[in-house]
Formats: sequence, structure tokens, C-alpha cells
Amino acid sequence: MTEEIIIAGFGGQGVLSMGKILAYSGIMQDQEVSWMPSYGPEMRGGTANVTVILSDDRISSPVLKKFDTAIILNQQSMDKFESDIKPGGTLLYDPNGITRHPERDDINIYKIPGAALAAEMGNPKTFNMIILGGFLNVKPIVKIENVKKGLEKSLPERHHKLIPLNIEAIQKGIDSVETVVAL
Amino acid sequence: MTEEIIIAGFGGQGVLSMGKILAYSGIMQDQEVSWMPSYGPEMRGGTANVTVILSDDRISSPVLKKFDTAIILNQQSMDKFESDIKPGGTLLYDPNGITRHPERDDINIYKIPGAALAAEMGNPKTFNMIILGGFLNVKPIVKIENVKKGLEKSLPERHHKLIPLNIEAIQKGIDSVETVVAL
Amino acid sequence: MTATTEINNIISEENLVYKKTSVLLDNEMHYCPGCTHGVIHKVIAEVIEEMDIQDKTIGVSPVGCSVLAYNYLDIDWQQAAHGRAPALATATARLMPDKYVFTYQGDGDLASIGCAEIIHACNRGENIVVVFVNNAIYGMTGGQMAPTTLDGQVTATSPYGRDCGSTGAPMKISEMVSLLPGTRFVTRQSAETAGAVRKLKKAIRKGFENTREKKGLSFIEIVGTCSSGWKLSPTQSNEWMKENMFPYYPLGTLKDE
Amino acid sequence: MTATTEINNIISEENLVYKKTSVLLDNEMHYCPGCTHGVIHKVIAEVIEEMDIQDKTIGVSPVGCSVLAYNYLDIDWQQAAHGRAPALATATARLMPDKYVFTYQGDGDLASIGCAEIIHACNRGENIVVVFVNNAIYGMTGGQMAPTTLDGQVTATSPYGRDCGSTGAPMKISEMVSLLPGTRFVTRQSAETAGAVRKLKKAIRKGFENTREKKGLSFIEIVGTCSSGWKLSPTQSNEWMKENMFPYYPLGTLKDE
Amino acid sequence: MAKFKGAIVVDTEKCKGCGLCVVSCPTAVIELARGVNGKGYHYAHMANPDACIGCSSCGLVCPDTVITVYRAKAS
Amino acid sequence: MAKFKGAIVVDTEKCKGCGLCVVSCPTAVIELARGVNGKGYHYAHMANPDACIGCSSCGLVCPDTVITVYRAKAS
Amino acid sequence: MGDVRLMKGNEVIAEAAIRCGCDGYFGYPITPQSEIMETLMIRRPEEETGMVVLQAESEVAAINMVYGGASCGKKVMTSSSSPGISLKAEGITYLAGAELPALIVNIVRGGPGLGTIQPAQSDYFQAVKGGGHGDYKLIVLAPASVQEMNDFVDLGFELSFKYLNPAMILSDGVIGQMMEKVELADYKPRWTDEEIEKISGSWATNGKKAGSERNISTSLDLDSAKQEVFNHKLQAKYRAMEENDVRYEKFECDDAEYLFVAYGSSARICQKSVELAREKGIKVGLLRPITLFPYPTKQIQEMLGQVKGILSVEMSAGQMVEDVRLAVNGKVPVEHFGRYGGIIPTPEEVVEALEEKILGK
Amino acid sequence: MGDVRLMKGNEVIAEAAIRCGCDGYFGYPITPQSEIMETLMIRRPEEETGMVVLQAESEVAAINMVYGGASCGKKVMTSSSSPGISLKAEGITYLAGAELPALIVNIVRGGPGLGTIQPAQSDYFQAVKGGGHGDYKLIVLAPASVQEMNDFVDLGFELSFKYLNPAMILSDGVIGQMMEKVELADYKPRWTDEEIEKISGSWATNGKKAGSERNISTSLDLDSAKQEVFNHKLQAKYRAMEENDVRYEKFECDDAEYLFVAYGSSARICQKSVELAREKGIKVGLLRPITLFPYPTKQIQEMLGQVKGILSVEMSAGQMVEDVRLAVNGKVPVEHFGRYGGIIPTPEEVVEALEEKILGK
Ligand SMILES: Cc1ncc(C[n+]2csc(CCOP(=O)(O)OP(=O)(O)O)c2C)c(N)n1
Ligand SMILES: Cc1ncc(C[n+]2csc(CCOP(=O)(O)OP(=O)(O)O)c2C)c(N)n1
Ligand code: SF4
Ligand code: SF4
Ligand code: SF4
Ligand code: SF4
Ligand code: SF4
Ligand code: SF4
Ligand SMILES: [Mg+2]
Ligand SMILES: [Mg+2]
Repeated sequence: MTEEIIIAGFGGQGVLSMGKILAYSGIMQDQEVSWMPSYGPEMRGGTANVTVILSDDRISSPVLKKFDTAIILNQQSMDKFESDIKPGGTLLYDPNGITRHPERDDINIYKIPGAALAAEMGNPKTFNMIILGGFLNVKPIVKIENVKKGLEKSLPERHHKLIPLNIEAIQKGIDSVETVVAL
Repeated sequence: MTEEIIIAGFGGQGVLSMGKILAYSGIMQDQEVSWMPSYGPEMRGGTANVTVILSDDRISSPVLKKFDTAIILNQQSMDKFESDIKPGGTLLYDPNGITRHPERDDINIYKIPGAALAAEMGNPKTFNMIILGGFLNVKPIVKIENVKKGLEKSLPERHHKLIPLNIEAIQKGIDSVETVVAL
Repeated sequence: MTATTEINNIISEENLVYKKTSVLLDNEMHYCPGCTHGVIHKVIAEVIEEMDIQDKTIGVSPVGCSVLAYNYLDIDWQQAAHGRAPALATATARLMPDKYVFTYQGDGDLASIGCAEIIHACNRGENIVVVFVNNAIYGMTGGQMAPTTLDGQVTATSPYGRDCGSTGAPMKISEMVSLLPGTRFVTRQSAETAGAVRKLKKAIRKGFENTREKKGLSFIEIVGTCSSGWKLSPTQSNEWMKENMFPYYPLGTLKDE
Repeated sequence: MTATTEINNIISEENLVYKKTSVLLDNEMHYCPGCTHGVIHKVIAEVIEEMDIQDKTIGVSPVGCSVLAYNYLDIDWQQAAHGRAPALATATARLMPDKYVFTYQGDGDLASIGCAEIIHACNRGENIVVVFVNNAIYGMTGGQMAPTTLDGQVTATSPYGRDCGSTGAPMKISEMVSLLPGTRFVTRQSAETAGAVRKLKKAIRKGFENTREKKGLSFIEIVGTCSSGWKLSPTQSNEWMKENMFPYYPLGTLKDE
Repeated sequence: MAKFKGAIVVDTEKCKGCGLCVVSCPTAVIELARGVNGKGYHYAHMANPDACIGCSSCGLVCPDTVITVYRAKAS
Repeated sequence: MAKFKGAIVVDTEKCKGCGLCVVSCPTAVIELARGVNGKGYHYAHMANPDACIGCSSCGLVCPDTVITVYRAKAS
Repeated sequence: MGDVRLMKGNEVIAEAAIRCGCDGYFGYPITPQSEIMETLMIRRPEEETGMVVLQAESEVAAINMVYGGASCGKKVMTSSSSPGISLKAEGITYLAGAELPALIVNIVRGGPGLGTIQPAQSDYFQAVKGGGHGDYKLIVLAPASVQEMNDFVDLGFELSFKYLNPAMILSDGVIGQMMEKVELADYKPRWTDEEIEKISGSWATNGKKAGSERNISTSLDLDSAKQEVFNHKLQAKYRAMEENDVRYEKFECDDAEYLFVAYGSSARICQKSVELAREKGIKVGLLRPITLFPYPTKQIQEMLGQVKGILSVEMSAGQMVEDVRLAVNGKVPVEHFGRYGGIIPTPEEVVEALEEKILGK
Repeated sequence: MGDVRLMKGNEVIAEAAIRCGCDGYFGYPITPQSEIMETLMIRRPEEETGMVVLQAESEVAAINMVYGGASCGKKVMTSSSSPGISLKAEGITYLAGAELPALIVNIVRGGPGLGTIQPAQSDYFQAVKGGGHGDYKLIVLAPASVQEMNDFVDLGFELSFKYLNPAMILSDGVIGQMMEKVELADYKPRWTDEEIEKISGSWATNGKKAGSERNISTSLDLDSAKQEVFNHKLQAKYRAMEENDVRYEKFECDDAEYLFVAYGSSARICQKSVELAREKGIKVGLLRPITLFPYPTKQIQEMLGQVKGILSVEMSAGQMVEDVRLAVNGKVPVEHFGRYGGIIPTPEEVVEALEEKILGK
């Protein structure tokens, strides 16, 4: 199994840490992983994206042009990455702020109202975990227990009390995916 | 005609400027010339030597291993350069301070008491011109008039008054060479 | 007359009292919200406009957040290697003695890597203006310690607070260069209030006037903020600056000859 | 008793009052006759001997006439790139805090190319001794102008006399570094008379004692001569130094904390 | 009552919502908007326009020079 | 009369004839020799040995540390 | 299995330094590698192992601090990115000239000049041919994974002390900024004074021992005859490295008819390109030089009976390709494909380049 | 015939600078080239032509002064020797990255590190492959006579302004310290402001003209896509240099069966070796690259039908030989002979090396 994922959005949306937790979860189930951010100029702000790969085998390129899955969280990223999904691949997006919805018909497309749900949960920081949950619904490549272990490993001890909230958010995400196109 | 000369002695003996005047004289008679000093560490003192070439043709290497003529003014230089004279070539030396006289029998050897004559002239600065005169006796490769022109060209205006003294010293040198070995 | 109509009446050309100078380009500045660099850029631009020297001014930008200063001021610019702006300015001012040459440098750029260049330019008394933005941190590279970082200040390379015992005391550059005979005007300013901005402008203007009179080097330090590096909001940053920076880096003119 | 026999009587082990310390090697120094470097080497060697720290002292030699200092003092040495001795000494002192580390630097090395390194080492208060030999010229490279060259002084790169208007005033390094909180002891000495040599020795000893007590940086400037660069005899050089250097670089201790 | 009446125009799209103008205003004219501009910043606006005396403080301190200030004799 | 009598030994081969010892001697003991050593320098020597008081001045200022100084109570 | 983490390449360099018993780090911030020093500062090794971590006033000061520390027989290192490495050129040649062991990390960014902060491999020449003056070589290691960022710190010091020669880790923002699974090494204690005496006593300037000669750390010899002899010694050392310490890796080379040669992050991309090309039926393999100096010249030559063409893939305008050509010496066509100035090639375009430049021939 | 003098190579550089209308020299003393600045100071060009001559506080400051001066559209230069050039590495890549014309003189001495002050050619790689980071090239001129020291100052500026690229004169103490007959050029006046406007108005930062765009001298582009485009532009420029501005000289090549390739002072020595070898009946010629970049690759290739072997002679451990090999690409044997660390080979030993390494095969 090899899953090549791009996660893309705004700087503050927790894109990088979502990728990191996913990668850590992969390690917890003994997979090879890579996490490759695009790092911007020596300045603040702007967009952020990260390529995450989980595989049972040694990972070749951490930098990819084509992805199995794209998780897209703003319009700019939609414009940039929609065409980079492999035919038959998967696109998951949060419609919030999206002005031009995806147009391809050779991929699976899912929606998840992450921003809305995070607001509902009263904690905008749960946003990225909700999205992660959405992803795990359509591609259950890591087990929730391994995500939990990943969180334990990656969060500093003093933040461990937040793990239940995170798991709750992931569960919410799992439950909230809407299929747009299923091949 | 090509004449390849090494002039070697102590730092203060005027070795470099003798070479320079010789080279300038060559230019005055439309020859090609090169003047290549050995330059020592970033420090004062020690020995000095210069390779001077005069030629009717373009000069190839300014750095040589074998010389037509060696003008040798101290023991160290004798030890270093005696063997570098081409067979049939010429060695001119000032016996002052020389403890081991030259031993080769396949070259022409001449002595000139430069230091003694300079003392006689009451001006140690004439030393190198006396030696130059000695050289011009055994190898009249430049005309005295061209040496004079060379001096005019190379000395700053304010030192031109010294030219007659220099020419006198050269003449003294021409007159004071003693043949040791003539092939 | 409603409030709105009244406002609309006021907003008319003849009542204009403050607007952006045309020496400032329309390019949006890449600086973080509240960054002092923006205010300083503006003030320099205003002075250039007022003195009518746009065609005679050459700016030398550093490596630091203000590396892209050339995108904002509509004058000729040279972008210097990190710390070396005074060397560029030296040559530029000597080769074109009728021009106004200024360097614009951060504290990392000027006080750390560029220490030798600024001291020697000051000592030689180059006929330039040095605009020195002291925000007590390396803004551009993500908030590392600078030579001017305060005792105990947390930065990316002093995560437990600067330990002056092992890294030295924050350097008072203006005090240092004011000792060198080559400097003619050394002043320390700030830019957090309207009054401070007005004073700063006077200082910068004086610097350029010194250039015109070939007086030598004018050194204008501006104590500023870096909200990103300090991890405070812009307004909190100003408060922190007043509380912590001003006592150590007292404002005022150190030398005016 | 003839004079000779009397002398022979005096010349005996028990009457010995001054001889070369064994920390000085027998290698003949490459310095020009009368060069101050020789005197300073000797004094350092004597202090090392007296403090019995030959096995704990590491010298850092510069690029300058004293580049080969390692040939003369029988201790471990590091030969630094031009101007960078304080950087080497910083690492050495921090990695081996129980050692005595000193730099030995000329005025070109320390004040010109190495300006940033010395200022930052002083500012950090590294636990080292800096021996700064100010002979107002670049000796090694054939007598070019140094930052400390006096106004009007003729050198190879100021053949008509230094023009301070365009090259800046001679830099007073000791004054400058004494302002930095990291320096504990800053003094300016000379070595042209027996008295001066004795004072210099006290100063150097104090520097090494400061190292022992982990007090921080001791900066010892020695105003010296360079007869080759100055184109004077050694004795004329001393006179020139007293007449011209001492008024501008006054001897004495600037800081002792 | 103030001798002058003032007004400011904020280029809201370019405003970065730093709030420095807010604290610089001697008469508490300016507030940051609830809403955000295209870049996501809570831009500055005249919340209390009547109080404006056209002193230019806000304009002077604005790092992005997005404030234009007008002033007229109070009528 | 001086309370001490002194004497110096110059390592003449290593002396560079700089003359600094000459001018440093309070009692004018030292002169530079007419002759030269192997390196061509006019080396220092005790020209006026009786005057030496063994004060070490010459030794201290000698850059090449080629002077050894002895001192004894004047007899 | 030891301590397994998900970490960035840059962070791992810091962690590996602490664990391998490094004595001192001296650096100056520059993107994209400031995390190395930042991680060290957060880790506070001065309290744990006694390691000294100092932010220098500049890259020039940092490399000369390294020279000082290395002279003491200590394991010391620095890191920077392209412009900072250029500033260190004089210090680096001094280290080589004084035969001092030290580790220098270059997380390359796009040049020339201030350039961009994005990844590049355009400092190959500088690292391998000598950015500084004189005939010297660095031992150059090119990690292609976060694990190797870990491993090569220790390896770099090992080789560096073996040959008394500075070593460089030549990497870029791809490896520096990426996270992968890494198994951290166990802690090695820092060398004691006694160990240093044993290992480096003959040259370390840590205080002259009574009864033995003083040690001097210098690159100067004003006597050019001696300087030439010294240079011969250096050259002999470099030949020994070429003999004994070439490191490389091969992928899918057994049946390869074509060959990629690529190092570091480009090699990772080419691995994917090998997969993609083989899906298309093109039998291509990859030879990855791990040591860029000493270079796997022989290993490339051994492939020449088998392959019909070689594509050197680098994030540069064509630098390593010269070493490939020098190895191949005209026997088969060698071409270069590169993206540069901060652009990373995609695995797909590498395959296209192979088809166009090598198969198309 | 113009003004004929007997002068040292170093002095001639200074004289030529004044005469060719150079606007500024910024340097720092270092043997064996301090005479360049010293001669300028004695000549007082500030009074004669208005040229600025300034002793900088360091080589780093000097090269950055050059960057400032070059940015103004002025003809500016610096000179140094090996360690000083290493310190200039960052500044040099900035000049290349900002596309600025400037002249840099390196009078090479033996390395690595502080080395010796005697002549060497071991900075070839640094000059030609890039001492600084990033993909850039210098125009490198290698004079072999005092006359060329004179001529290449003007030529260096000419090429440098033609391509908006820094140029380097790569020489050594043999040429720098030797005196030969030299015909000095006539004085060219320094460019007026109007001329600068015409020549460099589109980029020189000498004050924004009303109505036209401001000029910016920078090597930065944070957008890597643009940075790559810029790099392509640089590469195209380098290819144009290779097309149009290769310079070289041939001696006795018409009937040559063997070839020396050598530059600068080595080429002078090899000229004598050609004479000596031909006395022995060995038909050897000499190809002397005058531009080291762009390199006379084609010209070497044109000799390949004719010669049976090539000896690259350099005062280094073997640097230029790589460019010879890259040109020859395996067609005939190429060997290297060098003395280094400050030692100059004799014409005789070069002939011996030819016999042993090439004829012996
Ligand atoms: C030679 C070199 N070293 C380091 C850097 C990285 N760098 C870029 S900006 C900077 C510091 C900026 O700090 P400062 O000068 O205080 O400016 P600020 O961003 O705070 O305005 C550093 C270290 C570089 N680009 N070049
Ligand atoms: C990087 C570098 N720049 C320049 C030089 C040449 N150089 C050698 S010594 C020296 C100056 C020496 O003067 P100073 O430091 O005053 O020492 P002194 O010889 O007067 O004791 C210079 C410029 C060098 N070796 N390395
Ligand atoms: S990082 Fe700091 S200095 Fe840089 S733009 Fe942001 S606030 Fe300003
Ligand atoms: S040149 Fe000057 S500093 Fe150097 S040894 Fe001679 S007198 Fe001393
Ligand atoms: S100061 Fe300027 S940028 Fe900041 S909030 Fe006010 S208007 Fe906006
Ligand atoms: S002009 Fe003055 S009163 Fe009006 S909003 Fe601005 S700061 Fe407030
Ligand atoms: S001071 Fe020393 S070197 Fe100088 S003359 Fe006297 S003994 Fe000789
Ligand atoms: S010891 Fe004193 S008195 Fe004797 S020679 Fe020396 S200086 Fe003169
Ligand atoms: Mg700053
Ligand atoms: Mg000096």
C-alpha cells in the first residue's frame, strides 16, 4: 500500500500539523512515511501545503506531481492542485470559501464542512482534525487507535489532555463527509 | 641573440636594480627583455636573485633552470647556481665573502673585485654598477650608450645627476675583470 | 446636515492634510501588520519628496525584512549582501558625490554580521545617511537573537531568554559610533506615536541635509517593534517596547556637530 | 684585580638577575632589528613561566608579522586567519574553560579586517586575554596604512601622508572596547624602556590572572614600533613613537573592574 | 469644542488591521471592523466620526500608509 | 658609587644590533661593535664594563632576548 | 529498534550532533537551516552533555570558531546555507590546510547571490571542487533521507577524524524541511580529555604536555618546497579517500540499460522516476553517489559495459555531470537534466528528459 | 609605438586601470599584489582622472564596495590574492547574480589556507567553476605577459560591460612580480554621466530619471519560478560567451603530434619546453587558453585529429586538466603535470613529464 496525499490551504488552518499527525499515525502502524512542506520565503503569511506519503515500502520521491488524494481547504489550492490528482484518485474539500467547485469527473470527490463543524464545536482549532476525520472516512488507511498513538507521540505531554477533543473532532469528521462524485 | 642571465646575492647589494638597468638597456636597443625576481616571504632580509633575459625574439619562459651567464655575489648564491650554468656558459663573481670558489671546468669563469672597488670609489652604492661593467666586459650585449639611456629612463629625474658616477663605475668594472677560466 | 454628509464635505482636496507621498509606490508592503519598517519607509519617502531629491537619492537595502525596501520607495536602489550596505554606500557616495546615499539596515545586519563595515564607514565619515532599525531581533529569518536583544528576551535562539552572561550585553550601537570622529549626527528615535514620527522625520531630514552639506555620516537609530518575532500583537509590541527597550536604549540625540 | 677578572667573577650562576625564560624557544626570531614584537613575546613568555601555566596556555597568532609567534613561545598555538583570532579563542576558551587562552594581534589584524570579531568577543566577555600590538602600520605586507596610522603618517598606501579627511581618524581601539561591558581590564602600555617593560609585564600578568578568576576579557594594547615600515632606525623609531604615538594613544589603564 | 473637524479615509483593502491607528487617535475615532477585508484582516474604520479633529496622528503612525486625513475649520 | 656591580653577556651571534640596549643603559655601558657578526649586524658589547650596575634594563628591552645580566654586591 | 521519531531533517542534524558527542556548534541564522541552531538551543545540550552552542556574530566568525574548536581536538561543527557557506570559504580552506577535522552542513538554496530560499543543488562545484583557494578537498556527504541526515553527522565526524580533513554534509531544503521516520542513534558520551589525548594528542592544541613537543595548528609554510611536500601529503590523503571511502547506492541497476546518476533530493526524485520509467518499459537504474568527494568514479565505470546512456539529474545548471563525464570519458553519451533557481523537478519530467535526451538519441 | 616602459605586472595593472578610465579601485593589502594599490596611491589618479582609490577595511568590504560602485554604472575593480579572493566569494556571486560588470584581479599564491606567498595556479577551480554558491560563471582572463596584464584590464572591463558579468584576471606572482617591456595604452577619459546613461542607463542605480522606471541592483528573487527564468538567462549569456568570446593562442601547433595545454605563467614555461622538446625532435605544440571561461573547448577538439596525447601543465595538483579532459572526451590520452604549493616548474622538467607521461605510453 502506498498513499500519496497533498494537503493544501491557508497558513493558519493547521495543514502542516494535520499532515504530521497523519504521518505519525503511519509510523504507529509500522509504515514508511514522508512529510514534505512547501516552505515559503523568509516571510510570514500566505498559503501552505504539505505532501504526505504513507507506504508499506521504502518511499521514493517525497516531492510529487501526481497524488492519490488531495485535501483542499481554499480556492487557491483548488486551482493549483485539482488537476494533479491521478485519474481514479480522490479529492476531499471544505466548501467554505470555495468559489469554483471541482470540475473533474474522473476522480472521486467528497465535501466536508470542516469550518462550519469547527465553529459548531466552539473551537476553531479542531478544524484540521475534523478534516482528517473526513479523510479517514474515505480512505481509512490508518486506524483511529494509531492516530491516537500518533497524537500521544507528537504532542508534548502538557497537551495530552487535548487528545480526547481531537479524537472527538476526528469522529465528527468521519461522520460528516458528503459524496459529490463517486466513480 | 638570446642571453639568459641570473644575478644573485644579498638583499642590499643592488641585485634587482642591476638587473633592471640591464633590462632597460635591452629595451633601448629594441630587444625583448624579461626581469623575474625571486620574491621572498612577507618579511625582510635574506638573499635576492633575479633572472634577466635579453633577446631579439619573443621571450618564452621568464623562469629558467639553466643560464648562459650567472653573476654571483655571495657564497649562498654560488652554492645554489654554479651548477645551473649551461656548459660553455659564463660565471662572473665577486670573490669578496666567497669561501668556496667555483669548481667547474666547462664554463668561462671571471672574477671582479666589486666590493673592493666600490670601497675605493668611496661609494658602496656603485657596487652593482661595477659588477654590471664587469659583465659588459665579458658579454658586451648592450652598448654603453644604451645603458646610459636605460639609466635615464629608469631613474627618476632627480637622480639623473648620478648617471655620470654610474657610468664611471661601469667603466671601472669593464676595466677590472680577471679571467679565471677561459675555454 | 447628517454626519455622513458632513464627512463628505470635509473629504475634499482642499482639506487634505495627510496623504501618501508619491515617492511611496503602490505595491503592498510584505511586512507583518504593525511593522515599524512601514512607518520608517514612509518617513524617508516623505523627506525625499519634501527635499525634492528623488532623482538624486540612492537607497541601499540590507538583508533582513527590509531586503525588499526597493519595492516600496520609488528611487534607485542597491540590494546589499547581509551586513555590507555601508560598503556599497561608501563606493556609491564617493563615486557620485552629488548624490544622496543612505543605507537602511536592521540590527542583525548592522550590529552583528556587518559590524566591521558600519564601524569603518562611520570612522571614515562617509557622506551618507545610515537608517538603523533596531527591533532587537532577526525578523526575517524567524525571530532569532540579535546583538541588541534585551537581557532575558525570548527568541528562537534564546528560547529560555537571552543569557547576557554567556552571549554578552545588548549592544548600544549609537553610543559606540557617536565616539567615532567620522560621525556628525547620531540620534536615537522611535516611531510609535505621531509625535515620535514627526521627530523621526526631522532627524532623517537633518541627515539628508548633512549629506547635502557634505558633513559626513548621519546615523539614525530607530527603536522599533517586530510583533512576529516578539510574538505579541502590534499594540502590545509598542507597549513592550516602551517598557523594555526605551529604558535600555534611551531616545534622543547623542551627537550633532 | 683587572676589570676582566672582576667581570668574570660577577658572571656566575648566583649573581644571575636576568636571563631568557625557558618558555622562549631558541629559534631566532625573524623580526627586524628592534621590533617590539620581540619584547612582547618575551614578556608573555616570562609571565607564563612565572605563573607556571605553560601546559595550560594556548596562544592564537594572527596574520601579521607575528604570524610565526608559534616558532618562539614553547606552548600550544593556533594560527588564525587574518583578523579572526578572537573567534578561535572564543571557541577554545569555551571548550576548555580551565585553560589560558590569549590572542596576539596586530593593528591591521585586529582593528581593520578583524574589527567585528574583536568587538563581539569583547562584548561577549570571552574569558581570554587579547594582546594588541599597535605599531600604526601593516608591518608584514610591507608597510601599508592601518586604521591606527597617524594623521599625515607616510606609508606604502598613504605615500603622501595619511589624509584623515578621506580615510578617517586613527582608531582608538582601547577606548572603544573599554565601553563594552564584556571587557574587565583594558590598558594601553608600551615596551621601549625597562620601566615600560616591567609595567607591561604586570599588565599581562593581570590579564592571565583575570582568566584564572574567570573574570572575562582583558585587553592589553601595546603601542610599539615598526622600524621597517616607518623607515627609521630602531632608536629613532622609539623617539618617533614617543613624540607622535603617545600623545594620540595615551598610555595607562582605561578600565579595571 | 474642537476648532477643527476632521475625517479620514482608510484604504480598507490594504489595511492590515494592526490597530496602531486606533490607539494613536486622541479622540477615539477609529475601531477595527468586525468584518474582514480580502486578506482576512479586520480593517480600521471611523467608528466615531464626529470626534475626528483631523490631527493626522493615525495617518502618521500607519505602517502601511493607507489613511488619508482631511481637516476643515469647524463650522 | 653604585652599591652593585653588574655585568652582561650578549649572545653576539644572535644580536641584531638594534641598539635599543645601548640607549636603555643608564650608565652608558653598551656600544655597538665596529665589526659585524655572522649575520652582518654590529652587535652590542660592554664598551664600558666598569659602569655596569646590573640593573637589567638592557636585558628587559632587548627584543631578541640575547642579553643575560649578572649583579653582585659591590666589593 | 531504538528511538524512532518523525522529525525534520534539520532538527535531526541537531539531535544527532548532541547524541554523537559533538562538543561544539557555532552558527549564524539563515533560511532554510536556522532550525538546526534553534533545535540545539531548545534542547540545551550544555546542561545534558556539556556541548557548547553559540550563535556567532557572522558566518565568518562561526567557521573560525570551528577552526579554534577543531584545533583543540574537539568534535565541532557549523551549519549554514549557500551565501553563508560562501562567506566561510576562507575558513574552510584554512581547516583543510591545517588538517583539522570538522563538520560543515550546507542546506543549499537557489543562487547565485541572495537568490531564493528554495532548495537547489547548485553548490556542488563549491563543495566538491573547492570554493576556497588552493588544492584541497572536502569529504562531501549527500544524504537523501532524514535517516541519513542523522547517520551522516556521526559518519562525517568519523571520516573527518580518520583523515584529519573537514567534512561537509551537502543537502538542501527538501531533506532539511521534510519529516520522515528516523531512528535516532544512542547517546555516545563526549570524549574525555584522556580520549582526546589518545586520539588527537599528536596535534591537538589543548595545552603542551610536559616532555612532549608543543602542538601547532597552522596552514602556513613560507618555504614553498615544504609547502609542496605538504601538498603532496594532502593529495595522497585524497587518493586514500578515493581508494577506501567511496560510498554510493544502486537502485534497479542489475538489468539497467540506461542510468540516472543523481544525489541527495534529486536521487529521491529519480527513484520515483525509475519506477515510472519501468512502468513504461524503459529499463533504467539509478546510481546515487553518497560521497560526492571521493566520487564513485569506478562504480560508474563499472556500469559502462551495460548501459547505453546516462542522465545526470541535478537541481543545478549542470555541475555534477562533469564528474560523470570525467568518469565515463566518452564511452557512452552523458547528458544533464536540471531544474534550478529553487525549482524541484518532478519525477515525471525526469522521465521525459530521459526519453528525449538519452533514448531519443 | 606608444609609451614603452619596463614595468612589473602588478604596477601595470594599476597604470592600465588609470589609463582605461577606471572609476574606482577598492582593495586590501596582501602579498604578492599589494603593489597594485600602492602604485595607484603613488600615482594619485584622484587628481589626474578623478578615479577613486580606497583602501578598504577588508576584502569583504572591498568586494562590496565594488558591488556598490558597479551598481552605479561605473568601471570599478578590486584585486587580491588567494585568501582574500576566498573572502570575496559571497560578493562575487552577488555581482554575478545582480549582473554587474566589474573587474577582479587574483594574483594567486600557494594554498590551501595561508599557504605560501609564492606563485601558484591552484585557484583555477575557484575562478572557473565558482568559488561562490549558485550557478554562475566569471569571465576569466589569464595573462601570460606583462603586456597582457596591461591589455586585459581594458579587455576585462569591455567584456564585463558587454555581458554585464564580473570578469577576473587570474594571474600569479610570476607575471605580477616580473618586469617586461610594455607598451602602455593611451589614456581614455572616464565615462561622463551622459555616456554612462547611454551605456548603462537601463540598469545603473545613479538616480532615478524623471519619467523612467527606477533601477534596482539585486540578486534576489523569492519567487523560484522567476529565479529559474533568471538563471536560464544567465546560462544563455554564458553560452553566448562560449560562442563569441573564446580567446586562445597556439605555438608550433601546425605539425604538432603532441600538445601542451597551459595558461598564464605555465604557458610561458611551456613555450620554452616546446623549444627544448623540439631540439630533441619531439613535435610538440602549445595551446594556451587565454579565456579560462569561456574555455577553448572547440579549439582543443580541433587538434584531436592531429595529436596523439595531451599534457596539461599547471601549477596545481590538477585542475584545468579536467576541462581538457571534458573537451577531449576520451579521444586521446590526457595527463597532468604540475608543481604546486609555490613551486614553479622548470621548462626542462615539463619536457621530462611529457616524455614520461605521454610519449612513454
Ligand atoms: C550571509 C547571510 N547570512 C545570513 C542570512 C540570513 N538572514 C537573512 S535576514 C537575517 C537577519 C535579519 O535581521 P535584522 O537585520 O535585524 O533585520 P529585521 O529582519 O529584523 O528587520 C539573516 C541572518 C543571509 N541572507 N545571508
Ligand atoms: C585574508 C587576508 N588578507 C590579507 C592578508 C595579507 N596580510 C598579511 S599580514 C597583513 C597586515 C598585518 O598588519 P598588522 O596586523 O598590523 O601586523 P604587523 O605586521 O604590523 O605586526 C595583511 C594585510 C592575508 N594574509 N590574508
Ligand atoms: S518579522 Fe518583524 S520585522 Fe519582519 S515584517 Fe514582521 S514584524 Fe516586521
Ligand atoms: S616589519 Fe615592522 S612589525 Fe614586522 S618585523 Fe619588521 S619591524 Fe617588526
Ligand atoms: S494603522 Fe493602518 S494598517 Fe494598521 S489598522 Fe490602522 S489603517 Fe490599518
Ligand atoms: S485624524 Fe486624528 S482624530 Fe481623526 S481619526 Fe486620525 S487620529 Fe483620530
Ligand atoms: S637590544 Fe639586543 S638585539 Fe638589540 S643591540 Fe642590544 S643586544 Fe643586540
Ligand atoms: S645591566 Fe644595566 S647598567 Fe648594566 S649594561 Fe645593562 S642596562 Fe647598563
Ligand atoms: Mg532586526
Ligand atoms: Mg601593525
